[in-house]
Amino acid sequence: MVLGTVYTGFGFWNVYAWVMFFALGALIVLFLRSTGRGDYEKGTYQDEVFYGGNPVPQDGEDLAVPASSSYWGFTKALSRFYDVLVSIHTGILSDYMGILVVTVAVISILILL
Amino acid sequence: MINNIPMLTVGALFVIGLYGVLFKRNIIKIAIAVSIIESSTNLFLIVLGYRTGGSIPVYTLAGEFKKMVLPTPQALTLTAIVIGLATTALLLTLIMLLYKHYGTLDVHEIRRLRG
Amino acid sequence: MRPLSIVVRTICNIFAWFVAIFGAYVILHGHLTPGGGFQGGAIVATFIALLLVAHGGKSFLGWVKKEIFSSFEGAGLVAFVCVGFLGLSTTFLYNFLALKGGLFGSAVPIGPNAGVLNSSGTIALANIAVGLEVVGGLSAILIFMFLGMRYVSEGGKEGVKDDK
Amino acid sequence: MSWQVHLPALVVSVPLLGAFISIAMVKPRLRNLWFATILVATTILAFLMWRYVAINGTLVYVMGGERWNLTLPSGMTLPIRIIMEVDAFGAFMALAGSIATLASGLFSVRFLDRVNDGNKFVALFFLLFAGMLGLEVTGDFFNFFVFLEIASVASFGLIAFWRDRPEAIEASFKYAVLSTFVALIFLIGVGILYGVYGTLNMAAIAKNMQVGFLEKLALVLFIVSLAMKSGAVPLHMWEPDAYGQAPAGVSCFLVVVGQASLYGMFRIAFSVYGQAFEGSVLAWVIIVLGLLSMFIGVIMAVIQKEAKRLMAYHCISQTGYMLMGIGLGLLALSSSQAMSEYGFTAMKGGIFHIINNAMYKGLLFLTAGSLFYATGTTNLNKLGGLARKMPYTTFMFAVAAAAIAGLPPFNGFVSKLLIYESSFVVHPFLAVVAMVTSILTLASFVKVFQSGFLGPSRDDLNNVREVPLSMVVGMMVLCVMIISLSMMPNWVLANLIEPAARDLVNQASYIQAVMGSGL
Amino acid sequence: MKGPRVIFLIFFVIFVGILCQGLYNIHPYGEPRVSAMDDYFINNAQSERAANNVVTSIVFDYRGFDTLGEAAVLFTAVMSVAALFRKEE
Repeated sequence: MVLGTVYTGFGFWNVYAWVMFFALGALIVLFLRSTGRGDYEKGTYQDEVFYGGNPVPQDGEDLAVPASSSYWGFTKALSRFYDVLVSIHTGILSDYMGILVVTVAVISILILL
Repeated sequence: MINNIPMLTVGALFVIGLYGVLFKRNIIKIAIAVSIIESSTNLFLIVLGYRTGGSIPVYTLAGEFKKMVLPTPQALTLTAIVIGLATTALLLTLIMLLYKHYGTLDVHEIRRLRG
Repeated sequence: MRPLSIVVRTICNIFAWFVAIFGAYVILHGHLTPGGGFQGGAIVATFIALLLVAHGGKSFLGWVKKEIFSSFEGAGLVAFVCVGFLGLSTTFLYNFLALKGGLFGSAVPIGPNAGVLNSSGTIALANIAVGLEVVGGLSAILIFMFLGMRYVSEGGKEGVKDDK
Repeated sequence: MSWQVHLPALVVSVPLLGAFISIAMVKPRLRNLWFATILVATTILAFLMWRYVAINGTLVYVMGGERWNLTLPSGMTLPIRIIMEVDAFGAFMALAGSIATLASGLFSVRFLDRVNDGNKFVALFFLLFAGMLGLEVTGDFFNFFVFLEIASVASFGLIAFWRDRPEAIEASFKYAVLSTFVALIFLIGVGILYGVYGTLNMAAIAKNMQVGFLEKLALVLFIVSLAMKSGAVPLHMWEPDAYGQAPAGVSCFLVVVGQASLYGMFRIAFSVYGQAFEGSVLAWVIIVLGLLSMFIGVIMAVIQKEAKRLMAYHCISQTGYMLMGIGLGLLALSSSQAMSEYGFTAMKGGIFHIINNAMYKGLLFLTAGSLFYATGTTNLNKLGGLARKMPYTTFMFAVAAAAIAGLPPFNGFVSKLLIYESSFVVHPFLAVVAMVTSILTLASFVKVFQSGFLGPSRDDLNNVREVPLSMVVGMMVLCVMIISLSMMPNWVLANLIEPAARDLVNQASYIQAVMGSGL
Repeated sequence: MKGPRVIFLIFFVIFVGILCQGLYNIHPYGEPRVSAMDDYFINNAQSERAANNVVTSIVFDYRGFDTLGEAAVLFTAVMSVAALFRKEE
């Protein structure tokens, strides 16, 4: 299997091994699916959504988790870090120019000295 | 020191321009400050090519001359001037549209995109 | 932009043409005297700007369509690129006319001289092409900014329309 | 002498010609045909140039000279004309860039029907294309500046193309002021080098280079200006604004334009300064810029809720990988042992990442664009359940997201693996940051996929349909490229990446190509 | 917002100081270090290209490609202005 093998200098990696791995996974999935129950029918009570016993809302908007709520815990835990980071992106052009000038100055001090 | 006055002018223009870009709040003044930096850059290129006592590098009816100033920086400056003109025109256009949309020229209030 | 007073308009009608002619001179003598396509083009564009300021945009655009300036610009640039492509038997932008006799092909005396108009090959051609382009381009910028002034002043509210 | 020696000139002048003529196209059908023709022609020219360079070695081209390879006129030790110099790295960048441009152009064809003045869009698009290619083929400092300005000015116009949206104008204005200033300090750097060496050619300056105060000052100005143009972190603020507000096809294009600036930075660091620059400060500056870009870019991306803005932040973090990979190569430049140990691998990873990023980041922007085309918004809070309605877009998005997150069968994994393993040798911390970045990338794209495509369908999106065929074709180009890059990584590494890395490291051959063949 | 301004001012002074030091170091005004390329232009523009005006011969011949790019920049600006002030849709 020379084709698809990449030597990184420390080891190697083959893409077709992964492809075969995924193909194997797909086969297993198909096998599991084929062992499913035969009396399943679409359009009956069997494919109704179970919403904790409550009536299911008509519009999907009420069901979905909005994107701004994703990773809520993550952002909450890092909120101090995030506050600093977001406050740097002020949206004011003068601040961006100032950061540019600071960067030039810092890099020139590093390289010139 | 007195011989270096053109160089000092370059530095002074650059300082004025950069100060304007950093600390002025009116966006038209910022555009003007960018133009001033442009002028300082152009002057810098011209100053690089000067030879003491040189004449302009054109032979038509040149008369007596000993040496000519370096022509390449002049050509570069011509190019840089036109480029500066193009960017200035575009900046002013954008400022017109910003004024239409935001109703202000204060750079601290034009900050809808942040975070 | 409203037209200015009759004094300004009359004086402008007489003297603006000198500006245009001087600009054309600077373009055509670009390879002999200080100046060239850009500078001459900018001078001719001043002529357009004078007319635009003195007579106001409405009557000026009644005389000349703005598409003319765009086509000037495009024609100049295409001419410049074509000068480049014509030299392609040697290299791109090769000066294939200089010192060959014929159009712009004369030699010049070495050293200070009075200048030969029919010299310097594609330099003169490119000067003319760039001159055309700059005339068209700067005038087009002026006219578009003039038209844009109306667009800017009539709106004033934000987010007029969201064109997908 | 075959006609192919003229390719460096043609590859720039054909899109320029296309731009100049496109304003005369009155009929929309004719204009679309012209648009597609010039795009395809330029891509073919870029491909031919890459092939010529791969076969014949570095290609130099003297603009307007008596012969195409007469770099030094008789009796001169300095080149006097503008010289285009294309080595394998430049040709590779031009090829990658023009493939991404082709896709975004095909995607934009239908977009043109919705605007009033499509001709101007076409002209600006071609000018941006010419500017990008010019950056990658030129061997002259001032010419580099000119093309930088063409690319910048064209991108100001394209970013603000939806002029009725205040945010688009704002983004364009901020980018315009920053990038004009940065171009001016680049010009000051060029002036300094001209004042010292009396020439503007990169190879000639590299040959005579003796690093002193002035050269270091010029280097700082170059590095900072090009880092800003490519969006490295302390200077990245304009990038989410601009990429988020530009039309989608243009965002895809701006990615490769940013990479062209990155190319200029590496060209200056390796070929002009190279081994004349003692010490490893420069390399560490580039590596630290890369680290900051990677981490801060991705950490800001996680909390975004606008799809294109999120992708723009990812673009910053992917730039960090390239900066780090090639910075590691620069770190190893002076010792051949370090180079063979980790430097060359890191450079291969960095360069491979350039083409990967052009493909999958372009594809992501295009899918965001088709979401916008179909639904009128890219705000993730207002989307949901689109997988059934837009199956092609969903498939493309899944492929691109998997590739950018570095999931194993895809190409993103290969370049990241090369970078991980080589950076681990230098310091484990670098590799750890790279891996954390990769994980957070996956996390944020899972978020986009979940809230954009999965979930129950919404009532207000019931009328959404799949985007038109030409848009799907544009996305398909990049998708096929991603899959083929994934399926034959060793061919790509051997034929595209390794020659590019070798030519980038080999400063002597870069100088030799210009300064050696004089009479 | 007082803090950032002061920091910017300090680094602004540092940057400008370094830049002025560089400008001062290049060469004394009026005496360029190297002028081989420019002397070539001055000596050969008339005999090679029959151009009396050396600057124009550089702008349009020796560095003609820059000029093409520069004309393209002007064209780009015109196109951008035209696209921004296009007719209402």
